[in-house]
Amino acid sequence: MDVMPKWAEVILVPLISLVLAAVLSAIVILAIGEDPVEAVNLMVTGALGSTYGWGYTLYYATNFLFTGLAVSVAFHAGLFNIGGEGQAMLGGLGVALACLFIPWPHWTLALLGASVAAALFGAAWAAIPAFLQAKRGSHIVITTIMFNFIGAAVLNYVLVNLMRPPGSMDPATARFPEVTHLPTLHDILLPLGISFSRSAPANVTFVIALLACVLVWFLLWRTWLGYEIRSYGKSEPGAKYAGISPVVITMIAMLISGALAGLMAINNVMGEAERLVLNAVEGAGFIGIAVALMGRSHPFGVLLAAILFGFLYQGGAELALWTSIPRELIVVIQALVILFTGALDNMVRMPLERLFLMLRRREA
Amino acid sequence: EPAVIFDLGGKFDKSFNEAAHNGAQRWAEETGQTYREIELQSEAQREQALRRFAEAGANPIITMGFAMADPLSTVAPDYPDTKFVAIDVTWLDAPNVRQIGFAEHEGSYLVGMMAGMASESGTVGFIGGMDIPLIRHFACGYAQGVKAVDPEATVVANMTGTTPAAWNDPVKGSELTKAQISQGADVIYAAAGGTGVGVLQTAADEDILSIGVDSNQNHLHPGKVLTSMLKRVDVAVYDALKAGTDLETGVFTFGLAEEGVGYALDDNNAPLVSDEMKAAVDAAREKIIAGDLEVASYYATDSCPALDF
Amino acid sequence: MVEQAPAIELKGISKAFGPVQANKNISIRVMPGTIHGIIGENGAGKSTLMSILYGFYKADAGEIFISGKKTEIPDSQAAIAAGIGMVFQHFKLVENFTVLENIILGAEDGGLLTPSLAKARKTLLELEHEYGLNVDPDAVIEELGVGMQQRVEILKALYRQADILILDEPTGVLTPAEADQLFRILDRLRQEGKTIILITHKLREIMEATDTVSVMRRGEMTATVKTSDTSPAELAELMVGRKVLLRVDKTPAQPGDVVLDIKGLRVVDDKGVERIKGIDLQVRAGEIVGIAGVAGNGQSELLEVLGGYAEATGEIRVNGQPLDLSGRYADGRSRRARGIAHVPEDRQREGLIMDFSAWENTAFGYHRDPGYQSGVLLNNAAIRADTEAKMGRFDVRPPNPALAAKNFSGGNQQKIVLAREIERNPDLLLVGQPTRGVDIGAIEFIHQQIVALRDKGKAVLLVSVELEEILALADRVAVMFDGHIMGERLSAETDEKELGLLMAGVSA
Amino acid sequence: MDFLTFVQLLDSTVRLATPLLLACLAGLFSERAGIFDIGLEGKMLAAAFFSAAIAALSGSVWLGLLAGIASSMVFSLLHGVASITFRGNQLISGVAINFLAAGLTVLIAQDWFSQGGRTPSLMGGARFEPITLPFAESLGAIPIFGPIYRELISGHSILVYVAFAMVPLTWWILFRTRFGLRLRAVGENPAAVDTAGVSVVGLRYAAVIICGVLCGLAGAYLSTALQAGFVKDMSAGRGFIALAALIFAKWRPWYALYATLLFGLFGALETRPDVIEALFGIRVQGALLGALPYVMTVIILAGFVGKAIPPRAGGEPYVKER
Ligand SMILES: Nc1ncnc2c1ncn2[C@@H]1O[C@H](COP(=O)(O)OP(=O)(O)OP(=O)(O)O)[C@@H](O)[C@H]1O
Ligand SMILES: Nc1ncnc2c1ncn2[C@@H]1O[C@H](COP(=O)(O)OP(=O)(O)OP(=O)(O)O)[C@@H](O)[C@H]1O
Ligand SMILES: [Mg+2]
Ligand SMILES: [Mg+2]
Repeated sequence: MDVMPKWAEVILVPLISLVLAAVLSAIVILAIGEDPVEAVNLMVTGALGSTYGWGYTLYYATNFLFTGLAVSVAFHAGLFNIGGEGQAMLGGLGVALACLFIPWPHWTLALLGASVAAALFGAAWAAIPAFLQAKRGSHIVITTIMFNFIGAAVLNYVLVNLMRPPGSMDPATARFPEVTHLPTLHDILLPLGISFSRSAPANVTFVIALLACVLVWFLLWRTWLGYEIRSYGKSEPGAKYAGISPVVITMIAMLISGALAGLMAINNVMGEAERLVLNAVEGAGFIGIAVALMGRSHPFGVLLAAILFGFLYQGGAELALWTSIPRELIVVIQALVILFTGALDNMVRMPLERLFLMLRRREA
Repeated sequence: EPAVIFDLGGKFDKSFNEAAHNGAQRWAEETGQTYREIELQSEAQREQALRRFAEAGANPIITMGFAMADPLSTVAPDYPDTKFVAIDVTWLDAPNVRQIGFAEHEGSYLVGMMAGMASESGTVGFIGGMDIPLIRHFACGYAQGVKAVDPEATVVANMTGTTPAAWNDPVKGSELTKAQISQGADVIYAAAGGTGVGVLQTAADEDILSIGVDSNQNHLHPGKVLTSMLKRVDVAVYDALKAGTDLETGVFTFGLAEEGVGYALDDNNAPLVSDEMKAAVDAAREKIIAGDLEVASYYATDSCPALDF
Repeated sequence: MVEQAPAIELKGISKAFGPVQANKNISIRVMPGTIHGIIGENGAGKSTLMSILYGFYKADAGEIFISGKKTEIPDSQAAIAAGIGMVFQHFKLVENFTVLENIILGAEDGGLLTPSLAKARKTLLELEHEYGLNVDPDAVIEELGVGMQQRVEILKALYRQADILILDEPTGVLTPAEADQLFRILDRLRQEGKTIILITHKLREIMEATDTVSVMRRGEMTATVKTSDTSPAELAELMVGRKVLLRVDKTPAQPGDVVLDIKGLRVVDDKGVERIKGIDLQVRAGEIVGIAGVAGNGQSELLEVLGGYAEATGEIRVNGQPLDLSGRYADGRSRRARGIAHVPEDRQREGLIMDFSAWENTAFGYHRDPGYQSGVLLNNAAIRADTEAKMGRFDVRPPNPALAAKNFSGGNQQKIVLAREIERNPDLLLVGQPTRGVDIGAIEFIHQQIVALRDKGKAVLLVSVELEEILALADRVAVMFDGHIMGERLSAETDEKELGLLMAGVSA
Repeated sequence: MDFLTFVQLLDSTVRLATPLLLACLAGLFSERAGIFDIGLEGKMLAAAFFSAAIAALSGSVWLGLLAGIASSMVFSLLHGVASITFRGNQLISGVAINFLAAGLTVLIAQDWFSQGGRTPSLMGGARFEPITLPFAESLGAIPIFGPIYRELISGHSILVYVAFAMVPLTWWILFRTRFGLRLRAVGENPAAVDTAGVSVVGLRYAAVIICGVLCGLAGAYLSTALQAGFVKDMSAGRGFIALAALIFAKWRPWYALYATLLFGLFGALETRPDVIEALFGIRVQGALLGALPYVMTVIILAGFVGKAIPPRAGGEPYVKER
């Protein structure tokens, strides 16, 4: 029997970890001479108090959903993909190429085409580390880290030397044509009689991200491929016994993972910036790790965690807007959330397990 | 209440954003008024900050850096009654935006001349931060200035890197400085953000001359910094704040004529700048202002007549 | 005569691993200069108890007395100081260190290695000489065979001047000859006054080597008796708590056509070592062929090749058709399609995904069969229904398809695997260690199922390290040693002694 | 390329390799004991900040060094608590530490100095000065050896010599002392160490602490020897390069020296595109050169240049009771 009931494992542990991270964050805020209560207040109203705040929270959440799902799928195959950053970067390149060089007749088709391009580029950037892991046993954690750096160099080269419009100062591509612009949540919800902030960047990609959540869930728990991925992740000898090819599953899982990370680009590159800038990913690949961890690699958990981190990002932005708290505070809070929900979760789990064991003994 | 939006480097970047910060501070101290500010931390925040400030009634809203052009082009039309100031942007079609560009190549040209004259070896250096067109623009003006006083001179130009880390790698800055020294450079111009700190430090340690950028950095190593290429963002910001809602919109390019760019001369570097040097530079300045001399811009052709990238 | 203080006395030891109570209030006394046996089924708690004595685990309750003195043993350091040495069931050696380095690890003299190593080399030579435990001090562990590795473990304990030596299932990996040698050494040690605790499953060893014996069942100590006062049958009964049948009921085999035909099979592992060095073997319909041998002589590799997850050269035909040995179709799925079912040696590592539910495990390996899959989807409902039926037929308890595999006991886990494989009605069933870690009641059931499959005219290839099991179940026995088949015997016409010689590489 | 340029290139190599070497050896101790550490970057950054900050405040670089080492050790211990005591995921702990250091250094710097996440510039006794070895000038005239001695061997800060001395010392500790034997054993098979009566937890904490000390030296070198002060994010990915070098070095001290020197050389060459042009006759893009260590690491990992086998128990928490 498992020591803890499932709800405790899935809800209680992350929740307590979060509270711990929040307490420590509050101490940090106090230490730099600011008021934590005021800060929380600002963050909550700023991120959740208006459709405008939600629009940003969901925009960021969409990014994290994709990278979180990417990390999760790899996790289920027992692979730790730290390369979401690089894969999303390359996904952006895919989106830019698709939007700039193909004359799309309508945004829906553009979205489709750009998604395919983003997924392909992201997957391609994951393919080499995957291949090296599958065929040569190179540690995927290290190779994906390396590919993040290599990706940054490639992107810089491409943007500065190849794709920058002549005479432009910005190391960025030209703006994508009007037809490729994606409808925002405002545009989508208006026909339904819901008035959503016109200026927030959350767009139709959020819906796609939700769809991706469902698809990933479906893939993992309803298809034989997902079954094979999960089997391989739990036990490589078992997978071999069952006739599941480690090489094939490693490749497929990483390609799906890379494609998901790459898909993030339709949100930030196509949906928000409408052009490709140099640092478009901004650490979302790394946040994806935390999101996957907190969400226990389950698409639904990932959704909740992504929204939490979206809230942190947007709330943090509001903090920076209305107070003199340095923006690095948000980095610290993120770090604490990752630390407590990811690395130190046993600190919470161990005493809880003991508690449940005691309760159970008493019952018995 | 006006507002200032600092770019990703943050308001204490010792150069571009810090100049704006200084201008705004000066205004606040002189008038006793306050302003709102934000240091951006992500790309998506650009538009967000603009809208938030505009909606909160901030006027004027001052933005820093060319990367704000794109969000401004979509936000400004939504708030026709708000005035915006866009530093380093000159190409928007928006009636309520005051667009201010600086002729960095002209300022760089002047300090390039000074470098060329101060150099004894005939080799001078340029160290840029991240390899982006803006920095090449600086380098290009500089190289032209050097060649103007010494056509035989060699300009060694290096970029620190290709990721944003290139703005914050003083160690690499130092190493580049030493490398350029070993190639004979005895005056080095740094346009590299935090990396430049390492350049100026090492130049001082190795007893050669350096040239600062954006703000006046002469004081960092008195007697070791030949001059600084000033980009008077502080003045632009100060003027904008002072004008308040009466701000005049349109496109303005601040070159030498408008004293938007220039070179720094103060007690710290006075002994280094000979009268002859000063005379030559000032003469060139007059010529440029008068239109008799044109400094080629990297942007015009994406290439530089005096330097290969 | 004054009664001598026991060398070891444990009082009221209890230990729980989370919800599993591995030891319940155990007390035991071991007199100095004796060999004390401990038997019990897998999971009875033997290793746990000894690990507590050795300070590896901490007891939840209870006291330890060494030579009459109450001793706290919070860690292995304390145990070593109290003169206790232990050879674990799974060796605790650093694989890429040399023998000498492993021996001095934790028992170095001073902070520098060179003098420690020099001194250890000398002492080691003396010890080797004294007990006939020859090993090359400079050999790297991973290059030694298991028998040698065990010697290193024993030398490690002796080097620390242990007076009390605990051996946890030491003969599981040894040939009968190596085991005999081990027992001679243990006897020497006993004569020198050392106290030895010997854990084993083999009643024969208990009867031959020990002075007293304790029996454990489900975490409890059920009895301690003088060996001379008991019998194997009584011990077996004490172990399981009821009378047991030590033989399998079966009719003579009716071998038919050749189902499995192996010719010149060679297997090289990924380190480049040849594990199977050209073997020929046939299994006919309606017969059980047993492969006997000490673990690590190529049996596992044989099963892996047949199961489709190790590459090989040579030729294997099933029902006359060749199997793909290294190409595109050398995988488990293709093998299953050819009517080969496989009960792997290690059910927890290979046969099951421990975190998956019983129903997910029932599809394991067959998840892309038409019955379980449609298009890209798994047909979960069908699998669940099928699982429920199988659990009923194989008496899996609790019969709950949603329960995770790890939450079933070992015997029931094995039944889940067997149900999955046997109910496919394969032409050829591969079975590895079918009853390892399974209680005697379940053993009977499992043996019956295997025999029943044979009686339906199917071929069965059985690999087991338990000679008794092979002799009881197989119709024909092939003995593997060092990648070769040393000989084949009809089980009715051979005995443990003859097979033991073959297992040691002595051809008749 | 003339000889002096060559020597200068090597000189630059040495300077650039030093922080990599220290961090690489730090990682070596940790990973040899079975604790993977992708938080080298963060620890180096924290140490860079605290050493510069305390040096700036106290005027003493030695106090700064101590503070840097102490801060790096605090992060190390955090990693230890997460991965040893609470058996957390070592990679995630490392990721968290990198974020934490990146945020905290700037936050604290801003709070203390209000200079936008920088420390004030260090002067005089607040920074490590290059040491001129005896006779550097007089021997400099001797051909070949002279310039090598004067330019390459002499004239570095004390920490450079410490770093290079750490290589044989590390080798000696690992392969010639009891502590080293146990440390290596605990990274290969902690159960063997445990049953031999040695504390696994103790050894691993010791390793993690040594890792902290060495990362502390690396960070202090960045901000108080190579530079005269801290600027945000000044470690600039060096922790990751050190990690790459560690794999390249197959977790061995002497190889670590060669690997970091090689990566240092790449860095030095990056500052001298003219040399590359002279040597190979082609202009190599700076961007591509900068990515070279990463590409090299991938190639190594791919096993084309010998296989790197990490310590067997690496990355796995030691769990006795499931
Ligand atoms: N480290 C552990 N963590 C959790 N449970 C354990 C651990 N070790 C043993 N157990 C459980 O404790 C019980 C007793 O195990 P133990 O290893 O002592 O049995 P054993 O009698 O030695 O069996 P075997 O004959 O298989 O060696 C089993 O149910 C086992 O699953
Ligand atoms: N690691 C474990 N985690 C959770 N529960 C366990 C674990 N090991 C055993 N159990 C539970 O403890 C019970 C006893 O397990 P154990 O393996 O000791 O059974 P057993 O008496 O050996 O039975 P069998 O002969 O069928 O193997 C099982 O029913 C199982 O539910
Ligand atoms: Mg046992
Ligand atoms: Mg059992």
